[in-house]
Amino acid sequence: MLELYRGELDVDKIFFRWRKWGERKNYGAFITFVGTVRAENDIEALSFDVYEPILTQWFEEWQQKARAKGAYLMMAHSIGDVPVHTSSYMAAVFSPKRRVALELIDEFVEDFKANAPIWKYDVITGKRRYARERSHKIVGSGLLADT
Amino acid sequence: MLELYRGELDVDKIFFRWRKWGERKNYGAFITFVGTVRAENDIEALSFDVYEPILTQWFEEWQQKARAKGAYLMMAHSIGDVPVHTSSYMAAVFSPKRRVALELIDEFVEDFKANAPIWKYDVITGKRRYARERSHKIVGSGLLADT
Amino acid sequence: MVQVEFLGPIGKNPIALEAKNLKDVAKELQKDEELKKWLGECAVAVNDRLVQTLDVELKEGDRVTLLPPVCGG
Amino acid sequence: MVQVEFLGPIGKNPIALEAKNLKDVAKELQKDEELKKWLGECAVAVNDRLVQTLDVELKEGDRVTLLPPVCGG
Repeated sequence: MLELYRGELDVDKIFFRWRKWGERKNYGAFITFVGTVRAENDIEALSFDVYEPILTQWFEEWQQKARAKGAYLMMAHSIGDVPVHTSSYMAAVFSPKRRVALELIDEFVEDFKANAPIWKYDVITGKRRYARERSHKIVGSGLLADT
Repeated sequence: MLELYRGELDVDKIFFRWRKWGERKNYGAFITFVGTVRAENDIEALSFDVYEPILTQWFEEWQQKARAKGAYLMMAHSIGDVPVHTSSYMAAVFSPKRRVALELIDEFVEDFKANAPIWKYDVITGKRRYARERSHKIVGSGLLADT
Repeated sequence: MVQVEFLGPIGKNPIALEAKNLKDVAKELQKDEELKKWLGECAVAVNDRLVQTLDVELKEGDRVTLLPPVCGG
Repeated sequence: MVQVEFLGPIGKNPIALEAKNLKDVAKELQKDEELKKWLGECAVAVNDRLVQTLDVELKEGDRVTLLPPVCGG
């Protein structure tokens, strides 16, 4: 399941809900990744734009890959401002056994970073600045420049 | 930090405590692995023996490896009986960035399974039965048979 | 007419264009000096599906979306 | 005398042996039919340090520990 929230994530509440779900489903391995905004470069917060239609497709394709391995994915992400020391991103994998879960969390989080349609901004003295140097071109970028 | 508990883990409480610790330390990536007892083979529970002196050394060696990469490890494990659908094992990695955390959680959990001095028993109709077929010889096993 | 939308940091309002295919859209957008720097690094979706080629026919009402470099998490 | 301890499922009480080194311990334990099946699959620690060779001298009061196959988690 994919969950989007305005502002910071309530990590403990989401963790609890996901965990209880997995317990009922008899999954043996449950891995969560939590991304927290670090205090660095004088930022007050990070801020995010999310394009939900394509994010949903991206997520559903991953969910199908996970299901084919008997696993299940969850993800939560923030929209808008997320202050330093709070969390903007959670991902989770459930699986009967550990090996599949350990491999999936790695592949899923890496592909998320590379291709999920989310844009990050540093917030400094109240102003948003696009984090261009930390951003990644989606696979197939540059099409419209080639003619 | 290594934590041992009699019986099942209070996963949400441990997660909350670890998470808050990592938040204060300004870690950006926090990954947890939770192992939950699956209902299978008619077991009522799993049961564990732990040899703490060698487990502590094993954990401290991993902690040093983690620190050398700027990361930090946490682990919690149960001693004694852990009923079906409750959790016996939690591991966590904190690191400034995701890549180190994703690699460490995999290596740490796999080595845990292979070498941590913990013995597992199925509990069926109240009796403990050593899970011999799921157990792994520690590196260097068999020394005393070779003379 | 097709609608062209610019996501995230591009910060530009949608525009309407006459275009039979994605090549027409490319040619039109390349005329905009401000957009030029984005074209080389944007992915493209047609009706919310990412495409990997310019050989895509467009019909009345189709939506073309430009996705600049991403960084979730 | 050295103390030999048996962990987890071996389910045997500690025993005291006369032994100058780990080879002596091995020879002694191999006499116990019940233990024989465990020796091939146990790791060995001396004073709570895992060892990888039988060439380990022992002194009065040392503790030798047998660790059968493990399965945490």
